[in-house]
Amino acid sequence: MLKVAGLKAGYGRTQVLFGIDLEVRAGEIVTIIGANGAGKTSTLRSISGLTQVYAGEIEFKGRPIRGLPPEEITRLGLAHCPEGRQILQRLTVEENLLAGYLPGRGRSFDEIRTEVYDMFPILRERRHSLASRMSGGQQQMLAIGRSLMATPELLMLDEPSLGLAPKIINQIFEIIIGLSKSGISLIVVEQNAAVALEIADYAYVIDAGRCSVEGGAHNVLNDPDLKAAYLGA
Amino acid sequence: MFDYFLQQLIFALAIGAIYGLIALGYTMVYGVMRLINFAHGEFFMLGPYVYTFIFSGLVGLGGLAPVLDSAIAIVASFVIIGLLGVAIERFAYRPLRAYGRLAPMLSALGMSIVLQSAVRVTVGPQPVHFPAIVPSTPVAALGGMVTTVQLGILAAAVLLMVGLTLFVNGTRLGIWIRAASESWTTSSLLGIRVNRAVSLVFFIGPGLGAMAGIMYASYYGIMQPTMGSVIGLKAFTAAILGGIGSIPGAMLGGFLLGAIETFGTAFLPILSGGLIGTEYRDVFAFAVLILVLLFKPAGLLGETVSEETTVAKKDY
Amino acid sequence: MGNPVIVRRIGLLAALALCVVLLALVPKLPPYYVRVVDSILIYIILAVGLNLVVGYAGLLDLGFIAFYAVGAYAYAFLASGQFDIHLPFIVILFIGAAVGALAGILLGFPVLKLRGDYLAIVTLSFGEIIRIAINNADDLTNGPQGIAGLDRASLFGLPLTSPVHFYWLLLALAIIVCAGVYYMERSILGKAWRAMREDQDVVRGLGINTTTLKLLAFALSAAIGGAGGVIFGSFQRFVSPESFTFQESLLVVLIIIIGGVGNIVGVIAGAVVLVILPEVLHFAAQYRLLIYGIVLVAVIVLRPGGLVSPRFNLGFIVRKVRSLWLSPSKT
Amino acid sequence: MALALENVSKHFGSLVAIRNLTLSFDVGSIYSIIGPNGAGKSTVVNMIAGSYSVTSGAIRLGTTELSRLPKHRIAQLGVARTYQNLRLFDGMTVLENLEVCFFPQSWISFLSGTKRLGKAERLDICHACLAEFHLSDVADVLAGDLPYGRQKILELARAFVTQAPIVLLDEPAAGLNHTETKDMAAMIAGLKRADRAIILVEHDMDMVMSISDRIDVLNYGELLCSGTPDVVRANERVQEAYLGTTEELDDIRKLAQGRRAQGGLRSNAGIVRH
Amino acid sequence: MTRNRVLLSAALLLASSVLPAMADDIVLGGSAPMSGAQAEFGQSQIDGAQLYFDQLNEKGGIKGNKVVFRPLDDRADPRQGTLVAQQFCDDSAVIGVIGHMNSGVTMPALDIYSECGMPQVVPATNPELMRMGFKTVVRPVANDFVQGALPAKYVTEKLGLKTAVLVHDKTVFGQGIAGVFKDNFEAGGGKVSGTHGTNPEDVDFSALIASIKLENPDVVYMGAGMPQLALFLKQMREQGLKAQFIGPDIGFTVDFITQVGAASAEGALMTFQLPPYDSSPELKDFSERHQARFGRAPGPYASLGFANAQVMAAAVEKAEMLDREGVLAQLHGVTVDTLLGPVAFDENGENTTAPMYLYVVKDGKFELIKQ
Repeated sequence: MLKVAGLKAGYGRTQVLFGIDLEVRAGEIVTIIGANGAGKTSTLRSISGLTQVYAGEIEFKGRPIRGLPPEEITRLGLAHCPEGRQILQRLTVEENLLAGYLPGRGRSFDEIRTEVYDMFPILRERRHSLASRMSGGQQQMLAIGRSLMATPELLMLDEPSLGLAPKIINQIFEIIIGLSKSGISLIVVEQNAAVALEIADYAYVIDAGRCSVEGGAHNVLNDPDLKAAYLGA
Repeated sequence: MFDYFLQQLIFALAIGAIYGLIALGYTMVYGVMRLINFAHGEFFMLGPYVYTFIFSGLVGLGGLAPVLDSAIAIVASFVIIGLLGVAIERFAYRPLRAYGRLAPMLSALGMSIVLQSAVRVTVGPQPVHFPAIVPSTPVAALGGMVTTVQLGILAAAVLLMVGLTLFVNGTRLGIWIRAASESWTTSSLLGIRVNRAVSLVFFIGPGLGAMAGIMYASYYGIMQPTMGSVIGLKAFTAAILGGIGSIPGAMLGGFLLGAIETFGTAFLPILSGGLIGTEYRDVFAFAVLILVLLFKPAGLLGETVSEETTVAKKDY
Repeated sequence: MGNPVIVRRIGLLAALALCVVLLALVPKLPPYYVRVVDSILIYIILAVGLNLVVGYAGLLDLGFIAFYAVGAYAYAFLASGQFDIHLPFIVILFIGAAVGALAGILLGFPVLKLRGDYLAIVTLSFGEIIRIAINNADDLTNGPQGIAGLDRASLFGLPLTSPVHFYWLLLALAIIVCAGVYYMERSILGKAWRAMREDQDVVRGLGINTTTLKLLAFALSAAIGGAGGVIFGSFQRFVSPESFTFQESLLVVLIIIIGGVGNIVGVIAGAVVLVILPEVLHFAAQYRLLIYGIVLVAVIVLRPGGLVSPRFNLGFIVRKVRSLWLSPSKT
Repeated sequence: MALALENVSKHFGSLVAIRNLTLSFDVGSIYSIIGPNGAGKSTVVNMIAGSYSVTSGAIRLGTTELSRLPKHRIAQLGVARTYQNLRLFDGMTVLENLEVCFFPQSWISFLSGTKRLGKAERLDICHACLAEFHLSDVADVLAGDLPYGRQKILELARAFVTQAPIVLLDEPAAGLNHTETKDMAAMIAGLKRADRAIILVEHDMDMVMSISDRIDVLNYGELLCSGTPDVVRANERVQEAYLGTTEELDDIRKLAQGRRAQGGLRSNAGIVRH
Repeated sequence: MTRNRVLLSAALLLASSVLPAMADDIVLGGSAPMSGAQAEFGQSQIDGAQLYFDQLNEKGGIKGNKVVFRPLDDRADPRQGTLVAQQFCDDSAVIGVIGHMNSGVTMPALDIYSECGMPQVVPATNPELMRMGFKTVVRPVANDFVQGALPAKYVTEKLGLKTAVLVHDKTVFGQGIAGVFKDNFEAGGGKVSGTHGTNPEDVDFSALIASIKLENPDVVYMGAGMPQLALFLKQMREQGLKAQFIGPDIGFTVDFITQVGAASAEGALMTFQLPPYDSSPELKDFSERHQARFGRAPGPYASLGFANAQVMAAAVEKAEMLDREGVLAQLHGVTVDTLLGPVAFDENGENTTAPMYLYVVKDGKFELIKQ
């Protein structure tokens, strides 16, 4: 589904990624873990066209997408739910969903909206309130729901559990599993590595802009060295 | 005295409606680009000229019913000036996006000079009579006199404002514009073609400006190449007063500025016992603006962004 | 080519000598050209002053010409038959600067809390308020009629009458202002301003009162504007509100942006271009303003960062001179 | 000199970020504040530094109440800080980034020159500081041009150059690799002085555990536990708050397994180290 | 930097090569705002002068020499005005200047012209200008004193109107002329019940008119430019304010009546320096030539520009030497029949017989009021 090879990227003169290789196969949940600032977010931003890519290949569904503007990448079915949720605060819940809806991908707005509301009943309840009035957890749900409006085939979630209470975090992870079951491939970037590894199939560990370790998620979770290094235990 | 007040209120509403329409263009462009579009007043000025050109062209070709000719000319002016706005954004502003905010502002200033001079050298500097689209008949209302033109302006402006509000709040394109105003990055991640949203804004803003220009010319009976400078600045003030970036703010600011000016003229000399004459009207308007900003630093309906949350480090 | 250092030294010396010779030759030009150069110098002084606020402190001031007006009217009040006060030029120069600074602080207070564009419109309003007030205060300022027949200025007994006299005066003042600002830019104050422009929040976190910093920028820049106004008044020997329109404020802002914000060399280049351009375009008659506008847009689209690269600043020139001349071993 | 938070609360609208927090920090030690994301660690730092106002309660430095003072006054009284995301003056040189810290603190001292360091003196201090932080070689380089790791160190240097008695470090190890983190930890440990309190907000447990004299664990804006690294490490509630409870994890695990059962995925691939 | 040098040298080159003239051509300068808000008035004046010089050249110029008219734009900016003045002074080929239109621009320029002995015909009408003691300058057109006095006398004496409200645009011209009207109106026994200032570029006077309506004056005198005069009168009539409207010369154009509308304009009084365009063959001819040359009816100041050019040409014609001194020697003593009628100057350089005519709008046309 997605192949990234030798990705180097950065902001102006400051390079932050020094060669990332990763792959996502159809139906998988891939997690990217690593220290804060190691380059996890930059990896996602490079894939979705937000960060300047210096070198490397990015292929989505067999098609090179490096250099495409973010909106065109999204329109190909690769959605990115950014860090910090980035809800459009001045819009209502439903307007946020409308902003995320892309016509021409075969499904009507009403159809997907109903699905999203079924998945997150709280959003239906508060559909007309301003997004800025929603709590952190609700905003995260809205962010995920909004990404779904683009009918993505691959969804990249950046820190979906950031700043959320454990109970909500668990809900979010359950939703992620649900999304996967419905056929969407996922990349999940998480600081909460322990849980991320529990639900993921495959994991990449990023360290200082490089891919240092990869492997089946369970194996990573159970590796004593990695446990010590990344799981804080 | 109450009749006097009502009479003045009517004047305030008519001029305020025009200010508000122009202010909308400033505020929309500012919303998506954070740009003070100094050229906006010129779209206002171009409106009646383009209208006259098309209208007389239609009449020259034999024409249809005068009402139809007018309607066609109005719509065509909107479209032509909207497209001009899009083209100007494309060539004079877009290349400067990466260069902070002063460079595009300067470019806008230059465009303003270009547009105004271009009209001046093609049709001459003199004011030209602009025949009223609606014949002006006085109507007694509210104890004062309203002309049909004033009523027409008010109706048309309110119609356009309501239309714009519905468009921006209720349609997908409108939502895209609002999304782009809030965050280009997030919008692009949602698959919104931000450049098209920007173009759309540069179509609607100048188009509305042109509509305001036609109303204005029709109201006062003249058009002239310099007519956009002063009123452009005033409308910009109105947009700031309402909170730049906010669409309802621009409308409110427009009506408010109209009211401040009108009532300033009407009541300053009376209330100050002749001490402060009408020539201080603009001082009064600016003083009100400064006062408002002292208490509401982001205008009446603008969002107060606390400095801690402002991510943009370099303002200028 | 022998010793490259020596070659470069000679080149540098020649360049500097050329500058000095060019400056010394200006009085030999026909008076019209001297007047144009005088205009350029006035705008350099104004733009360097405004640059303190726009370029260093990062605040867009669209009402700068108000301080210029304050200075010019200070000269008109204190050196004419208007109130029959006739103070010496040099005294008024300082008074003009002081009154300008005061006006700057007055404007500074209400606007400090405002963000960019709101600040811009408030400064614009301030400029307009000052102009309209001057235009309306007939008893004080003769309103739109202006004040004519201002005293001929003299400096230390030397009369200042011809454009050439003013050339020397303006040149001296321009050099003083540029040198002063250059020194300030390199002082800790200049560094604090730059830091504030980059991140005002962090600057506050370092224990620096940004309110003070901003007020200081406003006051200094307004003082320069006021001094410029005094000279303008004594040069024209006539002041009227139409010299202090919003367009003039914009022109000074344009000079800064066209040249390169925050860069004295850029400001000089901007003043040269924007003062000379309309003069050159006289031949175009009614097309003059049109061509002016087109050139303006073209310049900014082609060189959005300003005509002069930020690297090529006064500091760069000074370093170059130092490294080549004072310590040749280091090249 | 001691910094004390007394019954401090902070509300953002309806959200309670900090609830009745009481903490005190004495000079001479290194403190760490840890806790899950959103627990209020950064809020505490921002309140001490004056970036956020305090909803109720008081923050005192010695006998002075900080919580009502403007930010620059707090800094002048001796609270220096770094930021979670790098906030250097990118367009200024490394040396200038430090020099700015010595800007005269008031009009009076600016004009009279009292309490004002001479330029030479100022530069001496800055150069000494650069040497201490191994930055002398890049003194004239623009801060924005430094590699990430050195920018982090420069920000650290900027917090220490004025010898402030209270230094707040907001995630100094964020984004650093293991070696850099270790160096950073050693550097911070070496900055411990009898007249200085260092307060650290950090996610990196190795660093926190190795250099802290006391660790305060926040959860939901309240103090969950406070004590030496050993005490904190042993505390079950801390483990829970950080790793989540086992039952909840079990639920997710079950769901995940149900999904994986479909097969065809790389779940069982071995570990590859690059 | 190279770019700047190129620009600079190009600038100097171009500036020195503006419109090259032949050796024995007579070069006359002219200056008025040709861009910016006042371009319309400035351009009309320049057009008028150009028209006369063209006419002159068709007939073989002056003493067989072609007249080259060189208009420069002063943007109504005093600083620009001094630059223009200096430019004319520096060019020894220029032996006379018609300029400037604005009193504020003329004021600082007078100094420069007098210093280089430049014969100057000034179109600006502020009375102050000719009292500053400059000997190089004459003014053929009536100053604001004459223009303000005439209608004041007429309405008090002939119409017996008692109360007036003054409106002016706070410019030198508008405020000055309104002041003159006031003095004369009051001297004639009238009472001025209010004076209102506006901004030069205002177009909406409705609020002001409503407040004037409360005072209900017999006369409204407006000292302002165009299109403000027309806009004011139109809005005045729309609000049903019936007072006698009076305006200055600048409104004496066909545009005024079209913009106000014939019905609303009916009865408005306007002063002008010229008899009606159809009153003499010269004027008729002027009007037609203007239409033919520029494709439009004479602008507000075109005829004045024409007359100023006539005066300047007459002085050149009489000059013994075709240089500044020669022209200057003749300037004050020149008597000439212009569009304005006969012109001769007093010791200050003011036209001794500067005529002024009062017109009333009748049936959509200006009609002369014979006194």
